[in-house]
Amino acid sequence: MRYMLGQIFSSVRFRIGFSIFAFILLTVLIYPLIITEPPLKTISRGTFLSPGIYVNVYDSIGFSPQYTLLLDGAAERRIAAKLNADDRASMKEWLVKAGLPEESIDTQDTAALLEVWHANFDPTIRLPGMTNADRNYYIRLNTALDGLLATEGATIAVPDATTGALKEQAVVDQTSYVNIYEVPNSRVFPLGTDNFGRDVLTELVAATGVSLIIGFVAGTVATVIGLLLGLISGFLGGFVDDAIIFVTNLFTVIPSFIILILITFSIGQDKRGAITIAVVIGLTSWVWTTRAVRAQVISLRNRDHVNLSRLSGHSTAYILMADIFPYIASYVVMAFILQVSSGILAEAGLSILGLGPRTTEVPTLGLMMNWGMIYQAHILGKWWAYFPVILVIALITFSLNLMQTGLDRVFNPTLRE
Amino acid sequence: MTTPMTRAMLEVNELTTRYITRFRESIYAVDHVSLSVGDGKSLGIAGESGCGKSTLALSLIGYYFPPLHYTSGEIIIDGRTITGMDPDEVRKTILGREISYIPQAAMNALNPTQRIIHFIEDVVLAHHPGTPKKEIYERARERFELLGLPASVLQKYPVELSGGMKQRTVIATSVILSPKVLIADEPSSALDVTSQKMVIKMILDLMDKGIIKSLVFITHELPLLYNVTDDIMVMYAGQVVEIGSADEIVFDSVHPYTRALMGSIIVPEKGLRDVKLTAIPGTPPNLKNPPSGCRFADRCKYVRPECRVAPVDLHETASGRVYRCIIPEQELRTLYEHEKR
Amino acid sequence: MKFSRLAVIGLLLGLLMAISVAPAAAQELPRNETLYFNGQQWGSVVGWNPYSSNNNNAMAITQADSARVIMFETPYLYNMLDGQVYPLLADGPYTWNDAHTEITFKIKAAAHWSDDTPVTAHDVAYTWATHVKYMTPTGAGNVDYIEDIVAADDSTVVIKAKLSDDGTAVNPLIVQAYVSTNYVIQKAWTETLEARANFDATALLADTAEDVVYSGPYHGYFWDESKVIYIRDDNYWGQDASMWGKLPVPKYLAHNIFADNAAGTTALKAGEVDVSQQFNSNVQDLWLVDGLPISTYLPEAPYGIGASLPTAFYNLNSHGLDNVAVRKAIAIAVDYPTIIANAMTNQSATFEQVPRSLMNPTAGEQAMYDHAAVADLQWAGNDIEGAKALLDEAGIVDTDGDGWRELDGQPLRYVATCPNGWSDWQAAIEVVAAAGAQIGIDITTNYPEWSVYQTVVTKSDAPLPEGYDIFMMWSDGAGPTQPWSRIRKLLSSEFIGMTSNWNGNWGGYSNPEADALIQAIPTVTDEAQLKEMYTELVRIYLTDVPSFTLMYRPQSFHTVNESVWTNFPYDGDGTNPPVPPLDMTDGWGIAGLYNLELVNP
Amino acid sequence: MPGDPVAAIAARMAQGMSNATGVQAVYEQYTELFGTDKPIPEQFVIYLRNVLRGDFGYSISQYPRTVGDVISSSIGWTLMLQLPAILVGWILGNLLGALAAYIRKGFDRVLMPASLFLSNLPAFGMAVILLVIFAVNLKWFPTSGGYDYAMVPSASWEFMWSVIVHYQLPFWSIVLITIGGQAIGMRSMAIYELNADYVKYARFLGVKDSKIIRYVFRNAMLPQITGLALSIGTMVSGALVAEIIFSYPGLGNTILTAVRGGDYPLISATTLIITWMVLLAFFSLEILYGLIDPRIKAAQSE
Amino acid sequence: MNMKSDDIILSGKGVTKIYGFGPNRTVAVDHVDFSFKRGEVISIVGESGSGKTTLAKMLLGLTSLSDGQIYFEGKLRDIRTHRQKREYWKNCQAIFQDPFASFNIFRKIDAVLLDCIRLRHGRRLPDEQKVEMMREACRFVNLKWEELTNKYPFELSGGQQQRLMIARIFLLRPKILLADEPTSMIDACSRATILDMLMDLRSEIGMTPIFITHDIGLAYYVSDTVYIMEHGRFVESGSADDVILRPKEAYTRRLLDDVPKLHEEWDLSTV
Repeated sequence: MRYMLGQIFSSVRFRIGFSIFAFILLTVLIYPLIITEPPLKTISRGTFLSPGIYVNVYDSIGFSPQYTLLLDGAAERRIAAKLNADDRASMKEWLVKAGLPEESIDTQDTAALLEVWHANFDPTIRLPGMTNADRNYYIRLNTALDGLLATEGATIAVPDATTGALKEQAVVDQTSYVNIYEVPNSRVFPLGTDNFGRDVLTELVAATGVSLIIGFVAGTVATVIGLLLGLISGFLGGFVDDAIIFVTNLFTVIPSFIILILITFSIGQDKRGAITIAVVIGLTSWVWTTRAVRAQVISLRNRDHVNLSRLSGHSTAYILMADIFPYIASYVVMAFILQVSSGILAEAGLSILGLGPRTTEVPTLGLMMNWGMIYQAHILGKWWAYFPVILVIALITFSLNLMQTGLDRVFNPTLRE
Repeated sequence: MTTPMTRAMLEVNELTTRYITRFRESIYAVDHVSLSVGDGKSLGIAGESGCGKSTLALSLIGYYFPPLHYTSGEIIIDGRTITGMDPDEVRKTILGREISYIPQAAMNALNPTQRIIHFIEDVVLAHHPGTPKKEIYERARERFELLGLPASVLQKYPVELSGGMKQRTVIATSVILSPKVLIADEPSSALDVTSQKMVIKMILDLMDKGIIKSLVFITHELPLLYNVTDDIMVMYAGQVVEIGSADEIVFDSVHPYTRALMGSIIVPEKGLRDVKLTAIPGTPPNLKNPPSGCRFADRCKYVRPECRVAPVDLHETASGRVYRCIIPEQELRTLYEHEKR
Repeated sequence: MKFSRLAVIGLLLGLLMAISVAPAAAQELPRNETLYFNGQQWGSVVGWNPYSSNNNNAMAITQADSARVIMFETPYLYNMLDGQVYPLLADGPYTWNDAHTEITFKIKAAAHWSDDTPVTAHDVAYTWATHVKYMTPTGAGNVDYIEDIVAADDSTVVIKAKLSDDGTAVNPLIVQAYVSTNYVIQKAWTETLEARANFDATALLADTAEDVVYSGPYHGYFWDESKVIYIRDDNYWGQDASMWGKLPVPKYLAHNIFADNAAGTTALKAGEVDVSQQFNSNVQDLWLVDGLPISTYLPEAPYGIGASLPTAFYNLNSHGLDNVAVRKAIAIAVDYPTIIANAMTNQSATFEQVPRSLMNPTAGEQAMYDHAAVADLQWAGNDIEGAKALLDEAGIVDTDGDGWRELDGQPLRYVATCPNGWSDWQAAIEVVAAAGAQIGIDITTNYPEWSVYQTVVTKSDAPLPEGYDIFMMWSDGAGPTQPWSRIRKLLSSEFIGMTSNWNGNWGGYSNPEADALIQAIPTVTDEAQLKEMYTELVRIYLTDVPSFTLMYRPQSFHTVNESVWTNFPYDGDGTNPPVPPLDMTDGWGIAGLYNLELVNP
Repeated sequence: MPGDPVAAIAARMAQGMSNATGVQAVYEQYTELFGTDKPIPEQFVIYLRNVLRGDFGYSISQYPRTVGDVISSSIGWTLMLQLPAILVGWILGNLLGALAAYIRKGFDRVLMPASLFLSNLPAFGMAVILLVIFAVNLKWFPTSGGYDYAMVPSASWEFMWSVIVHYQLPFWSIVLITIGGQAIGMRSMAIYELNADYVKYARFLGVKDSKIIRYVFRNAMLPQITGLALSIGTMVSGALVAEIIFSYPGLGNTILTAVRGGDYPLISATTLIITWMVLLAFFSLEILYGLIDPRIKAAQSE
Repeated sequence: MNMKSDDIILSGKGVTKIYGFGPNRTVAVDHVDFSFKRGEVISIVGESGSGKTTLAKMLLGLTSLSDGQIYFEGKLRDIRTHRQKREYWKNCQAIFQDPFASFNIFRKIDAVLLDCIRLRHGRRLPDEQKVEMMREACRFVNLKWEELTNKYPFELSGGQQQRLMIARIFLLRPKILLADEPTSMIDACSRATILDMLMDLRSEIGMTPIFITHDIGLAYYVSDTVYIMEHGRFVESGSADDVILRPKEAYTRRLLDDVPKLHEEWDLSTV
């Protein structure tokens, strides 16, 4: 056993695959211990918040220690952010169209520009060639210009409980800074939030776990069925073999994904639990295992060691378990690994079609992908809502396949260099 | 050497080659082997499985690819040293033209999806680029018919041929360029006795008809070797243990190992049932880590403490016998006599 | 290699096949003469039969609430913004007789069919007769309220209301809505169709009717799996001075068929779509982030005019949901701002902006009830403490300590559901379920396929099965019978036990007081009395909570890309009457087509 | 089976009706038309009989279109997309696999993990990544559809070009996921063949490496044909997903619409057609294999 | 080799094996008759494809007969049930050609030997007795049980494995031993050891060995009676000396001619 493991781990492929898989598995196990929040909790009002650190504004104004930093150009940076070169050019364009002489407008002199702008801009004027989108843009720009050049601080006021009159509470200077680590309320979203306003990373970890379980269950079902049918078919031969081979051929020719679609659809979304889906995937994907096992068993069944075992008076069941199974165990393990990865892929594929599991308690990778796409994350550039999902799926199946090829090289010496 | 000193077609001096395993271990399967085959002569190489005889066959060709690696020594074919030559040069000018090879497993030696003639074309064109196909075909047909094979074989796929036929096709293909030296590695071991006989006859025909000049024949079947080659060389654990004429080796061997080997021959002849077969206990040494003294010491009946001390050289006695043992020839013969009684 | 040769042959074969599949027709549509849409047509066009509901031909045939489509025309056009109707085929306003039992209007002299024959009163009458004869949805839906439609002469149409025992019209509201919600089909063509179908209803409705005669400005030009194109009829009667006086601007209206919203949004971003009727999530990103020349009817959230009220219904037969405290507790605990922010990506007014009632957020409907009278009943959600107090007060508490409340010893355990793949509804339902968890009511979610869902919900002659405790359905949008019709469908007990109930009140709510008010309103003409009655209905609705609205949803989403066309309708565009954001193919929205201008003429 | 298919049509017809008898009448009309009033086994027999006659009946979601009509308008696109894509993916994959087996060293070390990774990307993942990179961001290719949004199909060169441009992304997304798996299989087969006796023998007779590689490639490729035949079913499913992501007007989208619309006649017919296509591909490949591989020929003539 | 008697231990009438049907039908063994005498050493000689291995499998009861009957100790052999088979296998055992393939590589040597004890003596023996039996068997084949216990068969050399096979037979003490090419896969030098052990075993437990081989020399060396098999039929049989030294049938003669010899000229012209 130790020798065997040594052999297996001597394969670089297996080691890499195993490391990736172990990392994913450990993350799935450990992450929930650190972030205990339920993965499906809606955490943001507003969707697709981009990855970053979110600091509570209220707390950062009122209660944190505030520092005065005498930084040069802080105001310039703020102005540049709120009024960039494009905006200035657009302002000039509007003013020129409104009839002002072009040379009278200096887009570099912010104060002068603003002055001319405030004096002339009227949102109700429709200039020739200006679309409604342009009009909206100028209105938004005009609003953003409010208080742009102000040098005094912002006043925080609280309404009086009885009169409703505003009472000054504090003034936030333009030179006030807070250290975000000192702000008591902050939250990190390494992967932002999704269309439901859920924390993508937390959801992703939970989904990975569920998808792994789906893959594992599907793989187990497929492998058990495939193994049993393959053993029976290969060892017994005759009519049983013919019957099993017929069914196997049937399932080979009919694309299993199509069968999967039909079955999952027939079950109905309301009855599709994650495990149900996994079992259905398993039920439709045993064909390859059956084929492989059967071929192996046929080549084994007339081997001398099997004959010797018979001559020693062992029963068929015993021979299957003791003399055939150990020889194909490595193939079965490899087939199982492949089944797990194809199970995960199948779930994801089904979910993309909207035939995924009904997981309102837990997400799956496929469902996350499906929702991301329904809310057009990929079109709107919200990469964090779909790309990590694809990556995780690819990494899981990649690591499993690496392990499988690693095993293959150990068990199939002809593939060695 | 016991053979009359004709011109040596193949001469090998102290050739050493090794396998490098995927665990980066070296196995010296051919360890300082020297031999010489004269013009018109044949040499048989005998030994148990794993003794290095097949590796020697591969090593003699002078074209190495992993996992087999050339280490030292030289191979001279008709006066031309091929060791140290550029491999591509060897491929173009030596392989198939100077020295050719018949593989052990003829069953799989031909590309299953290629007609025989196309393979012959590839072989000929590799050495004589630009030869018209027609000419190649004519030459192949001629050669095949000369060797008693129907020309129709040329148009067939390997699967369409029986085992014996396949092996004979391989032989005819191997000698299509009339090489000087032919190395045959167990060419008949997978065949029935009848096919075996046809194959052997064909190989001997090659010599008789002057298609090849010298033959190195490798097999573990001693009666066969005795009937085919002039001389026999016995190998044990990567080394030569004894060389001599076929008669000497079979009926009058000196080395204890050769002796034992010859004592285990079974042929359906009168008197066989009265013979007691000899047995050698134990197994050959591991070549990854061979013993420092005589490699046969552990299994030898006549082993002495000094056997294990230092490597034993192959040496020629006054009577012209060549073997690898520290016990003098005469002493061994006495021991054998004693044994018989 | 032989195999690559094979591949090349395969490819060529494939291309050849494509050529043979593709019918030889015209070239590329001129961009400057074509207005592209998305979000209306899903799947390919099936047919052009104005009597059938199975044409899957949203722009040209299928009647929405505001009726008029680009191929067929109603006598009057309804404008959801001002609630008025404007004559189209009709000449001048219609008139009620004094007894309020008959409507009379005239047909414009200029109106003619695409085969140049005039539109007559006989066409109107025969359209109705055919609807009734073959029991089309239109026929079946109105036959209880309209006695007959007759042509007094070639140009005069008289619609006779069905009368109740006391001699008054059963429902004048529906009768009067008919003129703006049902388009006119040519009598001559109808007769051809009937002959072709051998007067068999099924065959008549299954006819694809590509030869149909129409009166509208556009008709089918090309359609396949990937698109449908309509071309302007330059002989359109509407260019007569008695109507618009000119033709609509785009020569072609084209609708590419997208697999989903994502594909549609991509095309919109690329400028391949001018008018988008689909839900584009986070629509503001299109201009704020991507800087595209895209805008909506309103420049800021909610970006459009809400006109329908997607609503969660309670199944009143489920354990505990017959208890008003439970219903109200769930309804007030729901986090509506999150629904609006996440499910609708802020494309809905909040319940602070437009307090909940039975009315949609248009000014016309909002004016129809007394806001102050029901102010203390309205809730804006997120009232967890209030909900808990309500339940505690009703004695619905957690007796066995498992964290969930029980009523009569049985735990309150519900399944909230909506169709699978209806993304915004699903997101909303998730928020509803989350509210349950906070107040100790166990709500799980479940999304059956639409085919299952609609079968279960609409076949309500049997009680709703398990799993449909809280379920989402729509309610009526804007229209000439609103808000009465919407209220009827939310509250009227007349729909309980129908074989196939496509109307409303699926939860089985029954309140004689509400029924009486609903019954009475259509015949009431006094504004003040109406307002009082509507206010009373709102009070009942907010008190009994048989269902609760989750968000406001526009009748049509209306997002436009101004890279080719401009002067689309927007709030405050100065049009009079105002052009509603109804994607310019329905109702008064079609007026927008006449105002379009090219950005780069 | 969930949902009453006829109810869907009836419901569409009945939308807005408020009198029960009218709805009931409509419902019964369609029940009769679709034969759903008969017992299930009888329905099945009738269906089978009709299918054998090539009549798949009416589509429910697109009534009154027939299933045959719906499928025939999309099957051409699917054939045109998938057949070449799978073949090209197969050929490229085999070439790369053979190269990896022969060159080994650096090439192999980079190419193998890369192919493995590629082949492990889910089909939709590959499609989405290509879509985002090449269509949404770089705008080199259109995002959806089978031809230009502004075009009307015609036998013109512009139209053909538009079809080809729209073809690229779905095509390559199928090709790329096919390549990986094929390359891995080919590499193992080629290594196996490279160790075969005939390679050694040919080398010893001085045959050039380039020739030997040709032997190996050919011999390793033959089993790959069977592999292609066996896995074509799997590939088709990936290809269907690619069609859906790119809104390609093929069978993938037909299935999706059918599933969403609960359209049983359409679902079963599409399944049947795809199975039939896979079967056809399967048998043509088997026959092709028998023709190309002399070993099979010999075995058959025995 | 003087244990001959006229007591027939195993005989067959019209024994036939047909594989496949239709165009794939092959007759592997074609109505052969035989009667093996108790205590004699019997060889069945044939080239590959002659049907000798199929016949061996039928004799062993590993393959069913398509036609004909096999009689064991004068009675019709009946091995339809597993119990009957076990009973038969107590009396009829085998040694296979390839020692490396004959053992389950996942089972330890002890298990292999214990199987034999169980088959012979049932399960009730005390452990010490079992160990003693294994020890004895190993001693017989010149192996040390202490060195074998807890080892796997594949850790032994080919010759040792074949000896282990013989130890198995020693424990089982069958009446018939089918040796299917027992020495063809091992080196010439170990061949004698194996053959000697088999002969010792024969005298020790009084069994009837049946050699199945392609090597006519080996057949001559070990056996009393030789059967020559060609295309599923016996073409010649008789005492070893008669068949080998004075062959009657042309096939036998050809077979003998084709074998290279040491003391006779090998006539290559006959090809």
